[in-house]
Amino acid sequence: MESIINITTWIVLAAHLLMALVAAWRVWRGENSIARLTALDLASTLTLAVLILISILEQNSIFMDAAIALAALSYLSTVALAKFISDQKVF
Amino acid sequence: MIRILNISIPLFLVYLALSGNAQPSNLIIGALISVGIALLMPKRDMQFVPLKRLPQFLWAGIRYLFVVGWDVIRGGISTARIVLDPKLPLNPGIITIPSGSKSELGTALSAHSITLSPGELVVAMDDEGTMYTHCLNVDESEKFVAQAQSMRQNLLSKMFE
Amino acid sequence: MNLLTSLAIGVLFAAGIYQILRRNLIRAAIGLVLLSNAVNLFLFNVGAYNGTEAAYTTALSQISDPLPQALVLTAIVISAGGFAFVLSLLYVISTRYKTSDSDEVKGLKN
Amino acid sequence: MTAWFLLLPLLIPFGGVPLTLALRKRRRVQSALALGLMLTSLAFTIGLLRTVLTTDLPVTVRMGSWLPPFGITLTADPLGVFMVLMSQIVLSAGLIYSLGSTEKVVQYPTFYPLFLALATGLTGAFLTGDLFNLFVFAEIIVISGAVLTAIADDTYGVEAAYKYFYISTLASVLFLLGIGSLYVAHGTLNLADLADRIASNPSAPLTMAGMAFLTATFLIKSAAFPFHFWQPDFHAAAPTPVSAMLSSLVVKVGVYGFLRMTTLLFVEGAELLKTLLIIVGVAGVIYGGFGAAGTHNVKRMLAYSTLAQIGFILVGIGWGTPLSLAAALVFTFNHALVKAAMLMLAGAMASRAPVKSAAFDVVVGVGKNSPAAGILFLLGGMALAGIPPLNGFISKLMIFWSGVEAAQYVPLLIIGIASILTLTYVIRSFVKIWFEPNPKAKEKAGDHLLAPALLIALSLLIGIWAEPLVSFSQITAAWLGDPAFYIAAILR
Amino acid sequence: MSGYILLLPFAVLTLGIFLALTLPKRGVFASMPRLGLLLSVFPLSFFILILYASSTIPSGKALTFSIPWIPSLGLYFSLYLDGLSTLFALLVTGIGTLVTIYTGYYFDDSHSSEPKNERRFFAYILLFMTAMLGLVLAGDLITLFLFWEGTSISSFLLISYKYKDETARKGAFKSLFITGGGGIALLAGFIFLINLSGNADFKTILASGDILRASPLYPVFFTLIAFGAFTKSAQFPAHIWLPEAMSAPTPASAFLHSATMVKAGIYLLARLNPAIGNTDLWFWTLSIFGLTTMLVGAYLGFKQNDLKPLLAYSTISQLGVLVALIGQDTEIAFKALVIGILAHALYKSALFMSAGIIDHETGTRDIRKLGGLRKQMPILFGIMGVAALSMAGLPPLFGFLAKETLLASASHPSLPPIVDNLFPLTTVIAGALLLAQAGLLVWGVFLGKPADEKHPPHGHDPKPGFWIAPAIPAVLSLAVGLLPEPAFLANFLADAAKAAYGDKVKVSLALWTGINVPLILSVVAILLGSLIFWQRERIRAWMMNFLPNVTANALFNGTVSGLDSLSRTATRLQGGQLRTYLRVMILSAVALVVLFSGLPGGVFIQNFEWNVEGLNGLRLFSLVLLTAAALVSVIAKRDLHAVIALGITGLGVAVWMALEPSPDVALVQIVVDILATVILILSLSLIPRRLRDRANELLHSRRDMARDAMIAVLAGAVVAGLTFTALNTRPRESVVSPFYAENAKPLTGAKDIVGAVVVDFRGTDTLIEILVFALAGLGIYTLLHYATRKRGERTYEPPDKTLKAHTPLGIQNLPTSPMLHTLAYIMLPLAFMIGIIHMMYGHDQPGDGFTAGVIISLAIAQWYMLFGYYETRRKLFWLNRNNMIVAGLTLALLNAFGGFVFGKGFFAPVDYGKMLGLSLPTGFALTNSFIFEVSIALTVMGAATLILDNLGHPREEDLEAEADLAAIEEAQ
Amino acid sequence: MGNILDIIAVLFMVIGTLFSLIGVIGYIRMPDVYTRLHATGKVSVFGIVFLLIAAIILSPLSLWKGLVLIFFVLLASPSVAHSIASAAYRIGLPLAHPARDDLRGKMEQGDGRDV
Ligand code: NA
Ligand code: NA
Repeated sequence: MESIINITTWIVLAAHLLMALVAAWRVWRGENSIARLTALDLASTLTLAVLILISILEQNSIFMDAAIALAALSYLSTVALAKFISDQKVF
Repeated sequence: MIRILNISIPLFLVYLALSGNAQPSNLIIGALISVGIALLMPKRDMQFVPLKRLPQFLWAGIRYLFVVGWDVIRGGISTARIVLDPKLPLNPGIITIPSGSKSELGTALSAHSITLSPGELVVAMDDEGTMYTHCLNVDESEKFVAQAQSMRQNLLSKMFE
Repeated sequence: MNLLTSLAIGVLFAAGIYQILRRNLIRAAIGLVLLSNAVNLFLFNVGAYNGTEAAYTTALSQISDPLPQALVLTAIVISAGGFAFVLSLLYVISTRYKTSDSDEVKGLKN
Repeated sequence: MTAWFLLLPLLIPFGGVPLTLALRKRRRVQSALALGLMLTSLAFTIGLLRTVLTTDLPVTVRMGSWLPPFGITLTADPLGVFMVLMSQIVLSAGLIYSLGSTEKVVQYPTFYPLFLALATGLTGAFLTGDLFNLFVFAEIIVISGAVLTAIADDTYGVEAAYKYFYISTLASVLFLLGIGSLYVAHGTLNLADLADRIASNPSAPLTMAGMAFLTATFLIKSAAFPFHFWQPDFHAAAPTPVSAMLSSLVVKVGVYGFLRMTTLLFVEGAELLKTLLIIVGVAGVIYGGFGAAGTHNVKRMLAYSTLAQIGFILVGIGWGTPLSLAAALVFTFNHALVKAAMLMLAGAMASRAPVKSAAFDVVVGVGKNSPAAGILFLLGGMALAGIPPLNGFISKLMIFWSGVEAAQYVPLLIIGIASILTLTYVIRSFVKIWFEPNPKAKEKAGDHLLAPALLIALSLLIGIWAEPLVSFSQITAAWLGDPAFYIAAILR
Repeated sequence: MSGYILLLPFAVLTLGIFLALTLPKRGVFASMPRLGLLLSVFPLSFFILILYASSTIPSGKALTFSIPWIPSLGLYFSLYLDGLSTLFALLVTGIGTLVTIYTGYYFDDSHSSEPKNERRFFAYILLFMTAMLGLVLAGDLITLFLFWEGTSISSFLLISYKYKDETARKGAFKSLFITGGGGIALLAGFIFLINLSGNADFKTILASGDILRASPLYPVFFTLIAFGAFTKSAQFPAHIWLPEAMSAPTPASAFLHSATMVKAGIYLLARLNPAIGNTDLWFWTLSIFGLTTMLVGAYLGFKQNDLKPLLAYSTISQLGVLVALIGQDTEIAFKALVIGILAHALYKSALFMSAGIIDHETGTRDIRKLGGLRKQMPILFGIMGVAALSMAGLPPLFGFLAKETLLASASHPSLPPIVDNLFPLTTVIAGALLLAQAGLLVWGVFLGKPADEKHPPHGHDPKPGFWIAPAIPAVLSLAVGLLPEPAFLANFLADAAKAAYGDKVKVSLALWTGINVPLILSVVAILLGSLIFWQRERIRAWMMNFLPNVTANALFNGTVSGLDSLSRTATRLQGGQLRTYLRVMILSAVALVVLFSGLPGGVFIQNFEWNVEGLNGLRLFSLVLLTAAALVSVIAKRDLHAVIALGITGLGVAVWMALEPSPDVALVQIVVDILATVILILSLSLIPRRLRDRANELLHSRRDMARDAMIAVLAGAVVAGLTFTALNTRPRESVVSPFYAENAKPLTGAKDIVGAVVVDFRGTDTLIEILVFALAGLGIYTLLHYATRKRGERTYEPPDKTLKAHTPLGIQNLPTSPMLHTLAYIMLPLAFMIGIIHMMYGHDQPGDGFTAGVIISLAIAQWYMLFGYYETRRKLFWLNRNNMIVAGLTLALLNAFGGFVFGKGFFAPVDYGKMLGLSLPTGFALTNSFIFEVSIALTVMGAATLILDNLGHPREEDLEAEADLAAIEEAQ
Repeated sequence: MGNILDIIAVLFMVIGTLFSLIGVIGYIRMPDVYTRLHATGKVSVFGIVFLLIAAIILSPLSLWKGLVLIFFVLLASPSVAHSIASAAYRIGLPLAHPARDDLRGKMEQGDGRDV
């Protein structure tokens, strides 16, 4: 069972990283700023997933702390970017 | 007082969750911290739930969670079907959904749950609580949201009014 | 893998160098971030040994070398402060020199 | 108790940062406090000097009581004390100048905190016994220097700070690459420990790479040719009290680095480095001399002159004999005093000019109404050019002497010829400011001359009574000659 | 006799300088002549003192004085009085006395309507006198050099005295450039001497002649010393500074540039002759330069119309003679030397001072305008006549004697071939020219007619005090010749000559020594000179028109302008473009690394392996992710897209770090990446798009980009190689890390080793690091809210405090979407809570005060975004950023002191919780590490908020800045 | 019991990943910004939440942190989608083949030009 969990986690992790790669690719090849911004959001969500998966692999909740910080903050840069795109001003 | 309790009690729970420890000393420290943070929040501008309505708020809140949960699952499956369909059967558009709540908090919560459930996405709101919602399938959403929204409205009014 | 790690850090560093040589001040600022990322990763990877577990006293196997991590932490903070300061300089330059082109910022010469 | 002599010169300016920031609304109190703190700190530095000289041992403080090489040690060996004493004297003068300055920048509530931060950085960089800690202190210097320059009254301050910051970032990157290389090669960051380990395993991979990166770093820090580009801009555009510190002290961090590299870290393999220092130094002497003679602004002139003078110092380090090291140290010390004073005088003249600028076109004839400044400038110029009885003569004498002794005739010849340039530009600028007529020059209240007067008086005093400085520098050079003592004093 | 007496002159001359500058300008010493008389007491008393002191020294011995100066270098301040120094010292003080008196009258302003203040001049003259006296009394090379430079400087001051005159400024610069250059050479030469002989003092040096002459370095130091002496003594071609030095007021010219300073080089060569003389190099160099100078000076002097340059060139000529004499190795040469020195000093000072009087009285020094003054100025005619005759070398004057001995030396049988003919020949020619010049002087001023007869010069003899000064040396010139063999003088000169020659020299002062070769040559010279004087008009006209001017000045100007153009080239490298600087530096750094360590990563090929498994495989993904994102940020056309890509790069780095595995660093990386993204977006909104686009890639030429790409690849290759080497050679064990791993828990109570390193083992780093971060915040604040205040850069926008947010993200009249509003309200307390958890449990889990501070600041930034700046400031009443920094830094320091008070030492760990017996939850300890985390968080919060506030609102007024300024203004 | 929980955890991981995959595929396939936001919303709401539940099951120590994280994700993700959509509409990005658009004319709109 251990190994099944392990293997699954590895595969899932690799899949998430691959998806993150796709997101990075879409940042490059997005048709407009909003699309690229969406890709950024996607990428940071996938990063969150990666951190969670590492925490599973390492059997250590410490990676969750990094994940919490990311979750609590990543939306901030997205909102700031969205605001910048729509208003050319942030604050 | 309402302000401090409203803010510090959820915060206290978060503290306990994050510190993962129920020793008495930790409870005291957590309480102190929660109250401290609550004191830093602005006195006005925020909307709070009066104490005497708390039981009603909690009951309605739990029911609300189930409603939203169902919405999320329903929307998730239907969106997955759309995405995986080779023909990509979209019928998108922006429809108007009234939040039915007069409070800002109520409107926000309403918009949040709609957006949370896949298939609908609130693009904008006006000060009367109207939510302009983008849907993947206008017809389905309109039909479905009409009934869901009335249930939500009902619960929201129980929570915040 | 060592080769690929080195290449990745090299690429990151090269990207940073290339960016700080751009005429657009913002791009040059982005270069600073890339450079500091590259250097932090370098420091990170030259830990005296290769660890398999996070550096906690509860660890059961070989921990990752904690010292470079601590150094990287400090380096990150310092470069973040500096980066913010550079951005404020960019703003003043753009208002004083009416440009965002590094090559036009040459009031001081000879 | 001796520990406090080491800690306080560092902690007092550090503590001064929040303290003066807290007093930002009461400018008079704030400025007086800043000066008071700096002078107190200087007093402790003198106590530190006494301690080191009387006990003949470095003072070492283990921060947090952690044993080296695990924790960070602060070490006041003769070299460290030498550099700190120099810094704190000049920094005190800088604060005195600030008190009497007419520049707007000294009115800003954050000026004194930033200045004290600079003092902290300088003091710490010379006292730390840890390579990475040195990096961190150097970063304080970078950021406080850059900020103080960016906020200058001079419109170009921002540009100067911008360029400086980029180039310094490059230096920081190189520094970190060097630190990483040495750590991976030897597994430690404590200078003494590192020196010990490098000596016992000099061929460990990446040792030479580490040396190369550190060399490049310190070449940038000391603004040696061809890593000097930031320096003339930066030193010319900064507010006067600050530029006086930058050109006299900040570049000395690089000098200090090279002293540590050649005499402690890489004693065995330093031949290549020393040769490089001689070449770079000679190039700097020539280029700096020509630059100073060819530029259009007094402050810039003095900045280029620093480039040349650092060249002399690097050559002295490159020769590496006890006498040449002592010469380099004496040169370092004297240059700090004189260059600070000269920049202050240039700034004081600029403050009296119709437009606040140190450009020659502007300051022509401005000195007419301040003959005292003229005398000070002439004395300072003589010191720069190495004319007795000013302290600069002692520097030049010792450098030449050590060159003759080391039989390094070719570099000696070149720097000898190039040093004529010093006389040229100093005299020309003096003649321009004090002798050339300028109908437009109006009398205008300017910066107070007390600080440069004190520095020049000290230069004169050192020129006449040179023994203390020279013997101290010889003690230091002798100390540097035996790294085993340093290593033993720190590690055991 | 104690050597201390030699110190007396310096002390008292200093007093003189002091008096000159400070005596009241009213009352007794208001008149310059009276001041001059008073001040002349100082040199006069030393004239007498030295005369007395020298009389007490037995012949061939020296009176010495020495105190340690820099003992650690073996250097002393020492003085030395022997025959040679006595001769020069007497000249300095004797003529000095006369010049001081003369100066008073020269600057007499009793007739002038506006009072002048020429006291500075007295000070300079006395300063020079001190220096010159020191030079000739110096007992070692370094002391001599000190004073040598002193004479250069005081000479500079005197030449530039009339600084409003451009020629004075140029002349002063030229003299200092040349003599200063000579000084550097001299110093180097001296150091060689000291190094070879082991000591600087003359006793040792003079005794080490054999070692010195035998040294292979002899040509080097000889050249250096000769160069120094020649520049000072105006030897061809360095003579060019002397005529231009005539811009100095006449008293200075008389004193420095004829009688004393120019003889410093002569003194030096004479002094060192026993030690380094008597070699072929010495002989040839001194002879060639001396004789050339003699001819050139005499020749050029004859061309002059202005009295002072004419006298200056004759001085040059005479100096050439003296140099040539020192080159000889004969007794008679040194006899000629001492007599020549004295004779020249006497007549030349008399002539100069007289010329000054003529200038003073008639207003011109041009011999074409002068003429026929013998009746108006009979006394001066007498003085100048006698002095000119002495210069012409006519009997019975002292000058005749000097020329006789010179000719005797020139025709000495021991001279080698060529020189034995050349020396007498040049001496005769130069003598003839000098005679003609003397004639020119006397004739031109007193006897002949002015060129413009309608405007004859007016003048009359001045007050006695004025003419007495030139009269004394003139009379002496006559007296020495006429008096029968003054024995004391002869002995005195013999002592001087002996010191220079190194052996006994017999000096007789008899005018008539019978008919011999010198006498015949002398007659030839007189005849030739008379002939030249008779044909003077024709010859001078011919010289002016046909013979080219000697081009030493062109050489000097060429040198100076060459230096200037090199200087301009040098500064042109500093072109102002940062990118160029960076390119040069990056390439230099790369070159350095390659030079020092070879190409890093030479082990590339043999260690080539695809060890892609386990965590490594994931790292592969993450590194592909981050390199891809980094490349996207490079090639993206829009800044915004580059910023987005940069954000992903940062996340990629965080993932890599998490995989390492090091959650602590990953966490900070995430936090900082987001902070960086946010502030980058703020900057994007600050810098107009128009400007950014203009500067963007479109402006780069392909070549530019290719070049930069190459530099980047090069630098990247070095770093890649470095990393590769590091990874393949790392030792697999660390010196320090095991200690941290073992002791983190027992000694600091931390489970998180990295955290323990950061706040405990290497807490000092962190303490400094937060200062850096605070400085960044303060810097931005100061820059944007003070430094840019009054330049119109801040288009001041009065705050509209009713508006909830400046830029809405809502619709219609809703400022912000209620959904985001609510989110902000929820997130801020949560951010606080997360931050506090990081501080409290940072020792056991990732997170520390820094992340806490940044997280809270970012949550505040969200409020700015969604509620607007002023609204947020109103809501968050406690948000005083500067005070947070103050509190944070102060707390950090106090906390470090706590380690000293309660723990094992400064910054040492203390567990306050345990001390107080508190029972705290597991995982949390009330230690000084915790307090440190709190202080870090406070500082970082303050700084990060400053950064965000100011980058977000550079144009609007800042509430704190306004309050601070108001308080300051109120206080003033 | 442990085994059943483990199986559930593995299942959740796989399901979560599949949902994420659907989200990414959707992101690529969808025609405009608004519809894409629906797709990416899946990754956070399903992908992350399922993974977190798996994590909680597999390492019980992370229970509370996992819950906090779920709370955060569910709180933030709709807000992000909302703000992106709002921004897109504000700059005037068009809807692809809209059946209707009730918001047209209600909001100050840009010309759809990208920044
Ligand atoms: Na939704
Ligand atoms: Na931690």
